[in-house]
This record gives sequence, C-alpha cells and structure tokens, in this order.
Amino acid sequence: MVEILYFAWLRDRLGRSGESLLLSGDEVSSVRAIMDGLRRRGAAYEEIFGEGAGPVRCAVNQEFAALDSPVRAGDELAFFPPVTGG
Amino acid sequence: MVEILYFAWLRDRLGRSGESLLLSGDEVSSVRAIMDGLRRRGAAYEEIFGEGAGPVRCAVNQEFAALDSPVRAGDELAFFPPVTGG
Amino acid sequence: MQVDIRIQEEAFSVDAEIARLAGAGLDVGGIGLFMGVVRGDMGLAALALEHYPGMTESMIGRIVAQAGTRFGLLACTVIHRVGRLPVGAPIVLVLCAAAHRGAALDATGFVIDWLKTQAPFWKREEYPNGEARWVAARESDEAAAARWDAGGPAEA
Amino acid sequence: MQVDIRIQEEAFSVDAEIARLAGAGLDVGGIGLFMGVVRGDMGLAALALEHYPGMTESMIGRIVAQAGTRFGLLACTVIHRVGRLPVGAPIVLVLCAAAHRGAALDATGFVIDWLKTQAPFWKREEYPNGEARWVAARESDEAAAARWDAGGPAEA
Repeated sequence: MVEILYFAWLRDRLGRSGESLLLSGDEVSSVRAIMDGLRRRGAAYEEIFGEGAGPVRCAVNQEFAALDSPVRAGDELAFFPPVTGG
Repeated sequence: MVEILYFAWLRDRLGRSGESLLLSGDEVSSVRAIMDGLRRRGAAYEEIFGEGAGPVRCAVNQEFAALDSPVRAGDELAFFPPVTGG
Repeated sequence: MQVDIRIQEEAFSVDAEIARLAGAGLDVGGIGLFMGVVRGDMGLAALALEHYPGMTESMIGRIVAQAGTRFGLLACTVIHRVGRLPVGAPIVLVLCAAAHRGAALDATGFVIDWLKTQAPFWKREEYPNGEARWVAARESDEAAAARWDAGGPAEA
Repeated sequence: MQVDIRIQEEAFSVDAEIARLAGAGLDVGGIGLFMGVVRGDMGLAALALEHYPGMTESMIGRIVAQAGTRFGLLACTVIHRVGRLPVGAPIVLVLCAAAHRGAALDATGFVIDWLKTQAPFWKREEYPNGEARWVAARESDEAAAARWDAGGPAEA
C-alpha cells in the first residue's frame, strides 16, 4: 500500500485528505505514474493534476520529491501546492 | 560661558563631570584651542588630552564635532571616549 | 545548540521564549527575532493555516541545524501557529541567540527565508463577505531564500 | 511612523513593546527585533552603562528617522538601559515593524549597527575581584555601520 495525502486546495477540490493505493510488494512505481493513474479515475483528479491546474508539489516520505522519484509499497506520498507559510 | 562636560574615563581621571569656561560674548574659539588651554591647567588634563592618552571624541551642542569646530559663548562642549553602547 | 521547534494553535509569549534561551548559557550576547503578523490590508478578516504534520517539524529542524552551523548559534526557537488567525495575530516566531549581533540577525533572516520556501504550511485568506482563497506562493520568497546560497537547507 | 525611544534603568517587557506596535496599524506584516544581553564570558560580573542625556536621544532619533525612510518602517522602538546590569541582563532592544520581513529585519540591523557607533553610551566592565575597566570601542563596529553606506545617519 502507498498512503497518499492531499493538502490545501487539492484536498478541497478532491473532497478528501488522503487515500490508500494498492502497490504489490516489490513493484517500483513513480510519482508521475501514480499521478497518471489517479487522473484516469475521474474529473476531480483531472482538475488537480491536469493541464491548467495550479502548480503542484509532492513529497515522498516527507521529503520533497520530483515527478520521476520512485514510490514503493509502504511509502507516504503527499501532493500539495507550493508552500506559503511564515 | 562654555559648559564643558566629561564622560566615562575622562571624568574618572579628572574627578569631575564638568566645568564652566569663561568666553567673552563675541569671541570664537575652537575645540582645539580649548583643549590646549585646559592642558595648561595641570597634570590631570594633560593625562586625558596629552600624547599617549586614549582616543578622545567631542561634541558641540550635542553634535559630534571635530578639533577645528568653532565654539562660542553659550555652547555646550563635551569630551568622551569613542562610544561603546548597544 | 539549544533547539526548540513547535507547531501550535495557541499564542506565544516572546518574553517567556527569550527567558527560555537563558538556558543556552552565559555566552549569549545578542538575540535576533522575527515575528510574522497577519496583515490586514485588502480587507482581510483572518488567515487559516494548515501544515503537513511530521514533515513540517523535520524541515524546520533541518533549516535550524544548518543555521546553527553556519552562524555559530547558541540557541534557536521556531514557533509556527496553525488554525484560524485574525488580523494582527502573530503567525510565526524565529528567535536566534549568538555571541554577537551579526550572527544572531543573519541567522534570523536565514531561518525565516528558508522556512517560507521549505516548510509545508499553506495559508487560506478569509474575507468578511465569506469568500476564501488559498494564497499563491510568491517568487520573491524563492529569491530571498536563494540569496543565502545555491544549495540551501533542502540539500543538507 | 510610530517612534518610541527610551533610555531607562528599568528592565522592559518585549511582549508589552510588541503590543504597543499594534498602534502602527493593520499594515504591519513583520517585526524584526534585536536584543543585546550582558555576555558573561571572561568572568565578567556586571556592566555599568552611562550615557550623555539629550544627545543620546537625539542621535537615536536621527538613526531611527533614517531607517524609517530607507526601509519604509511603520513603527520603531528603541530602548537602551543604563546603570548597573548583571550578566544575562538585557541592555538594548530594537524593534522595527514593516509590511514585509526583509524591511523589518534589515532596518533592525541598520539601527543597531548605527546605534553602536553614533549613540553616546559607554560601558564599564566590573569583575568579581572588584576590578573595573572601561570598554574600548571596536573597529568592527565602525565597519558594521559603514556597510550600510558611506554617509550614514550622522550626515542626515
């Protein structure tokens, strides 16, 4: 399983703060592959990940990650807008 | 009259925090001339203004001044070491 | 270095936090501080702040550790509030204690600049008419952090 | 710009001073602070601080006015203590409020750097064995102030 988290306007548009994704034990996916898989699930995902959506950042296991970063079972993958704290 | 003020180690060595100097109504002196006059008054003044004394700064009417700054009757003239606040 | 990093809804007392720095010892000669406040221009009523628990603390910890090494800090405290904060409310406190003023103030700028670009917080603006909108990130924040060097805390 | 300059023997509360800045209005987004503390290294017991009443206030006023113009400050508070201050005691507080953090922190550095070279205060170190000595001015303080520009507040 990969634990997926959504923050800020991504969570608002999706209407959920997270979900689990099944990944077999030794499968190595990537952030990009998981995003593409989610987009095929429906309009709400297309709205946050598709062309024309705002800029989205991601983290794997609480470290900023790139689109081609590997994702394995047991990982925590978070999607969020560029940060605006401070 | 010119009001003379001494601060920090200058006051400690002189044993006084200030004194008045007679200057006639329309006489224009200078910081340097007043210092030279004071040095002739004795060893304590020589010790604070003479060769080998520490660096001394001055202010005329509460503005930093130079040795050749003019001093007139009614002025306030202060002598002190370089500042060390903050 | 004495480090204290807290994410909380509650307000904080700067006097209490400064008193806590005394634990860093007798070598402290200067304390630098930055406090961010909810600015009320444009008719804003409040900010709602959310964060990514866990990642926030570790990212700030990394920024503080790098500031400690780079500026020779004796103590550093970072408090960031979350939840709903009205106009005028303090949002964030950065306190850096060092032997001398230059290090304390430079470290304060370093920590807040990197926090703005590296710590996962998000602000939503709330207006009196009920409208709300997520704040967009500013390029000037990236530029401010990049001033400090090419790599920065993310690479540490 | 809201300005508050005080020379006093008493301690101060940073929380109270920050609360006072709220009077500067809703545009305040960032507050920078520097607090100088009596450093206890070298076995120091206390500092005795004296100043030139009148000139001190006017010199600090000039520095603050120049910082206000240069950095667009909304408020600035400077409190400098005099008298006998034990190790660990706060000596000086500089608080600068601005719309944004860069201006607030830069102004704080500007004010404390110029205060160190332009405001007539003198420190005497007191040691546990009864010895006392006047602190010599440091060239590094002149250099820190000169960083800001060639002229500086003295010329204003």
